[in-house]
Amino acid sequence: MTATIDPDLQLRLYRSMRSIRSFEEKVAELFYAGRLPGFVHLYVGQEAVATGVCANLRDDDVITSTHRGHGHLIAKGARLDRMMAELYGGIDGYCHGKGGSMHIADFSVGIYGANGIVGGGLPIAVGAGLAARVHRSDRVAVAFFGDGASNEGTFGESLNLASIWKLPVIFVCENNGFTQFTPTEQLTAGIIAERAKGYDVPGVVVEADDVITVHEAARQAVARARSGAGPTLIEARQWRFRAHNEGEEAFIGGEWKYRTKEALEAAMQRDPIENLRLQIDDPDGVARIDRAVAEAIEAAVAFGEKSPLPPPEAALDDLYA
Amino acid sequence: MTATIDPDLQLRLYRSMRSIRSFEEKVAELFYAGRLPGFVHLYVGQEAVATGVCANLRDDDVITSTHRGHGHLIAKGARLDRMMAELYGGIDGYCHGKGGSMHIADFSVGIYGANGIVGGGLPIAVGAGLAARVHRSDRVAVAFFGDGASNEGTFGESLNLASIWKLPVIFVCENNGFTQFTPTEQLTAGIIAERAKGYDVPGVVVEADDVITVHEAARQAVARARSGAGPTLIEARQWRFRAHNEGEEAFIGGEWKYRTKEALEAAMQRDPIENLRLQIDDPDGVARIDRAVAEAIEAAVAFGEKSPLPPPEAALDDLYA
Amino acid sequence: MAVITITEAMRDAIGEELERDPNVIVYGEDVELSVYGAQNGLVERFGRERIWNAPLSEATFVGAGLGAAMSGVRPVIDLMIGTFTYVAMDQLYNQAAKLRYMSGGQAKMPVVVMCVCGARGSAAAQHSDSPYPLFMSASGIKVVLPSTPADAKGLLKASIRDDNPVLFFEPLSLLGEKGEVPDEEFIVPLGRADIKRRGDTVTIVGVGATVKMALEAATTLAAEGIEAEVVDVRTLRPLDENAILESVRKTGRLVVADEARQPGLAAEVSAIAAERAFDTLRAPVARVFTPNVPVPFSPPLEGAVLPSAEKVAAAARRVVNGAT
Amino acid sequence: MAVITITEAMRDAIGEELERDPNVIVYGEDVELSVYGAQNGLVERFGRERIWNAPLSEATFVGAGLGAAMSGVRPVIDLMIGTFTYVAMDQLYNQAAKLRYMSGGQAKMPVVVMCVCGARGSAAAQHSDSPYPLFMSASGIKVVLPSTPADAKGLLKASIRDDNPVLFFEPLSLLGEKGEVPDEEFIVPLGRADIKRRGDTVTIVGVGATVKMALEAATTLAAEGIEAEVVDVRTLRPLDENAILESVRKTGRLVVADEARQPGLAAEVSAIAAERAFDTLRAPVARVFTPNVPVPFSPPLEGAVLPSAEKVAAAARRVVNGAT
Ligand SMILES: Cc1ncc(C[n+]2csc(CCOP(=O)(O)OP(=O)(O)O)c2C)c(N)n1
Ligand SMILES: Cc1ncc(C[n+]2csc(CCOP(=O)(O)OP(=O)(O)O)c2C)c(N)n1
Ligand SMILES: [Mg+2]
Ligand SMILES: [Mg+2]
Repeated sequence: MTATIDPDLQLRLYRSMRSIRSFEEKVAELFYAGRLPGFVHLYVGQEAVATGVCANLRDDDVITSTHRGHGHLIAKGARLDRMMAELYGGIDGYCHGKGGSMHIADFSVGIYGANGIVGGGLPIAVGAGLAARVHRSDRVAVAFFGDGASNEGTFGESLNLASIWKLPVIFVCENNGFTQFTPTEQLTAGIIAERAKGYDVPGVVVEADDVITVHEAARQAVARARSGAGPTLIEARQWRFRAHNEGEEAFIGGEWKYRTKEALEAAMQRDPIENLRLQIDDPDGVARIDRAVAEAIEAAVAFGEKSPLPPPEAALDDLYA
Repeated sequence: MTATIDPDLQLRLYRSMRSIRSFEEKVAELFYAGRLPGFVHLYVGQEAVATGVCANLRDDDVITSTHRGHGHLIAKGARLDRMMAELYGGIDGYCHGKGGSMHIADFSVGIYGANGIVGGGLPIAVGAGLAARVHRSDRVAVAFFGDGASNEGTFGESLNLASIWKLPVIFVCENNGFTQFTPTEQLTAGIIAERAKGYDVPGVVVEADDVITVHEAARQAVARARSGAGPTLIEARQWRFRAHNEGEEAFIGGEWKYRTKEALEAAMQRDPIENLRLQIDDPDGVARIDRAVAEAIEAAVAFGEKSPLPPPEAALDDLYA
Repeated sequence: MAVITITEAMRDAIGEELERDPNVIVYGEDVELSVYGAQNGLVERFGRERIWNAPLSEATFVGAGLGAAMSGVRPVIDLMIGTFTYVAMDQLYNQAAKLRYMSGGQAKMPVVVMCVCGARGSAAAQHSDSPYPLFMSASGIKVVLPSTPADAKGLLKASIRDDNPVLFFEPLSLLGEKGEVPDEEFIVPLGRADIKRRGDTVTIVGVGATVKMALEAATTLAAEGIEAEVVDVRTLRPLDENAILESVRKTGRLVVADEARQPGLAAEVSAIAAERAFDTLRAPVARVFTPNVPVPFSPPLEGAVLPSAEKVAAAARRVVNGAT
Repeated sequence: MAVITITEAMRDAIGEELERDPNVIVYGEDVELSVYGAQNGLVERFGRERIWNAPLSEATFVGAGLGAAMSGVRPVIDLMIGTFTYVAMDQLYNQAAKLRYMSGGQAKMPVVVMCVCGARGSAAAQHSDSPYPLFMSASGIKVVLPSTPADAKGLLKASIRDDNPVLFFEPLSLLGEKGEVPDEEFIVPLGRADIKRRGDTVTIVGVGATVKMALEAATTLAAEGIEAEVVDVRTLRPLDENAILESVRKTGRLVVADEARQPGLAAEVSAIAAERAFDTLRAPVARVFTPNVPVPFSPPLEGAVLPSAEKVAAAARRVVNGAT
């Protein structure tokens, strides 16, 4: 399959995944150094999903994200420096410090926000799809959500609404093997992708250690949506490599309480970034990207570090338009 | 098929359906005579569903019902007189006048109530199923709900929860062709019964003009549930013969706004009571039931008519146990 | 001026805004036939690309309203009955009310969610609440409840043009009330109370159904020499605290009449007065509200729990004449 | 007496009740590992037939709690975080609170729904609310929020034994606070406030986190000659109005401190005082509460909106010394 892949696309996908991974490794470091307030949920391991999907999107397409949102934002084109400043709670952050990791948004590139409520983003994406229909535009909307979210009521409701109204929505369920601290199969009956059929929506499973596979599935779903044929559900399977939230050990005493080290190590063999790097026939290109990303992360941290915290009176701003 | 049907069962089913139909025809009459406060949603035409299902249940099995609940209650064994008194708002009603048509309950025979919120009863039935598991009892719980409810979030959530916890719950979706004033197919994507598969739950469609068919499908589902094998979804198809709610014309100006007279007349050919009557080889038995039911309805009305309305101060009772 | 009902006034408001702005759309359960009438005839005029019947999935279609609004559409969502807000609660209280603030002011959400509220005609517990108190503490949302046809029209037009989520409650018991509505186009700005009657003995603050009760009570009281000033808050959030305080400071006496269970508008207005008009208060503040039970079905029980003009008048006498 | 945290006290309460009554079961998202700790170690002791990890479907698993409770089980449901009540709102506000009443007293629903509430550590808007005001107007439900380990234990045991739905809030910012807890078995009855400090200059009413602030403020104020009486309401519904009124009538001055947005406990207590203790009130009532914005993320913003001991002390000085 590699033979037919466009090298530019490969590099583009590599850059996106590399940015996400490096950004988050830095976030973890800063979190444990006590530099970041609040909660961070990292996306490490799942980069191929956001990347493969968002590579098919335009700036005027919309995504809704989750508590585990950094990857979706970066893949959709958010700036690392303003993201980082937000994580610091600084006024130069995307939300001027009002949102934090679970609520970062960049409306200028169609990112309607991370969302702290599991299942909360699906209806919002459906609404963006509705707007596209009302405006007779070929914009599409993507809802990213987890396996856990597929058990929330908004999941079935959203599939149904998007299906009967034939809305250009792509539902991307990231089955990362866990719903917080419980293995997915203990909580989630059947096969998530198959739930789509009952709503007359195509459902596909993709193994998300391979970004090209994800990209292709998303390409078809996006094309279908743009053509007016309605929604698609993609179940992308790939374990998360890190904790549910950084610092989860303070809550539950450590990750080996809910998965074994061996199983995790086996899963980490399926690293989408390594997989892609091995397929790319351009070591210089890769090295250039690695350097550029490293520099961008440095710059983002510097930007975040020097962004002032907001003054207390700012707490009352930004409520109403 | 008729040849193998137990004549006693036939008469039992006939009596139940006849009671529901006659009770509700009387309710309609009283409603239009201005004797009944509030809203009534009648079940006329759908009698085979409640009847076929509840004939498989014991008094200690539980059901949850809907805004269109009279049929479920009667089939499960509620008393006509106390039901009627409740519709009048009298103190001898099941709820002492606090509930009315949309909230009648009889806990002594496992009826956890009609419910005014579409989709509201499914979780409650799941909980009754959970209790059966906790108590290691072979009791089962049935959730009755409409096609409209199958688009509410609690539908998917309840199927999932009952499936992973293998709870003895039978989900009975009554697809009566309409969600209030809109044809079902305009609002409901795909086939409702097929939605079960995505939750690893068996889903079956039955044509509910034939009570024997419903009875058999329910028998299997109940047996499965009692044996510990988990839930089943039954989609029972049968148009409702009357208005969404009696008096709907005051709201929307009449039923021909959303369905044609011809289509309704065709649907009414599929009358489950007539169907069964024609199969029963015992005209005396049928006549006896008809008379007994007519007398019971008379008595119920008399009971309701003479039940006093509650005193104002009763409004503050029954809040806490 | 035309004399029309509140329902007709709302229908006119929606129709005018649909005409005026192609981004306005209307959806909800059975809006084509329109259960309570405010969307009556719209599908015939504007077609199914503007008027959509929605499936029963309140959480999702309210949430979709936010997404559509953030994308430049101005959805007017009919939620039919106020108690259905509970099913959509997260999308209202935790999303609509917060997305703009959390995004640092990026989100713009011109969405109206409308529904009837209050009890009438034995609809019983699950259909009879007045849920607006719950939304008074929901931050970035506006909450409206008119009491006259003119206000209904002007406030609904203002709500549709507002760039924030607006929860627009329709007072069920007043839907058929008729009143004069200006012929020319007009707007009633959100956030401003209206003095529906002038008086200087006692202030009666009401909203929706209780405004009418307050006015009836005022007529009775006037015959007894008590001149009540009736303040219709109209918008519960933002609340026009100054108008309320000004009246209370003038009369020195306060009754708050509210069909909702408490804490709600009555508690809030009472607290504001106890904090900021204390020195001018000459008598205890009285509240008239529905006691904390579900609204019962049977007519005598329903009547027992709901506020009425008599109960409002009695409360006013109490604060004017002292406890009896 | 053992000195333990609120979390440990709750864990002991649940453990004891699991021991005592085979009908008690515990479920919720990740209760096996227990995110906030109150269910820690229970699965090891009681096994998976008593302790169940639930899928993310709050509306349904709360509703299932009602169905199980009506069938003789006594579920203790962990909803984890208070804001998740919104997702389950219909089952709480419209079902749990009403089913008994609507059925004319037939339903018996011994179910506890527990969750943390309040803001701490920049969890940001969607995880930081104190949603109890919303449930004060929910009829047939009880609402509890302890402020000490002993109360947490005694109130939680009483909640589990209560035959009504109880919404048990855990004060997030106090979970790690230690305090003495009696060694012998005990219950703290629902519906009774507790005077946490005696004083006669001013009454400070608080709940959960603000009780600690009020006590700290009282210490500061004592040095200034102001003796504050601190009333911990403990149960928001039913509310112990008499205990509050008795204190206010004694001191003649009232501050209500509440981490929630308003209207809520602060508005309700203020309104009760303005209605029933008016003649003894010697100064305006002061409320300390979170202003009506979502709780912001960045630490200085979060600090700006939340109540604090300093804000409570300042309010007390204001009502004692007059406006400044
Ligand atoms: C409605 C709701 N319930 C519970 C939570 C707490 N919570 C946050 S993330 C999470 C697990 C979500 O699992 P999944 O959807 O699989 O996403 P993942 O964390 O695996 O990316 C839970 C339970 C929440 N934020 N919102
Ligand atoms: C959550 C909720 N939304 C809307 C309604 C108003 N309503 C009552 S019955 C009904 C239609 C229900 O359709 P279906 O589930 O098919 O049941 P049917 O009336 O056909 O028996 C609607 C919209 C309600 N009671 N609850
Ligand atoms: Mg997951
Ligand atoms: Mg139907």
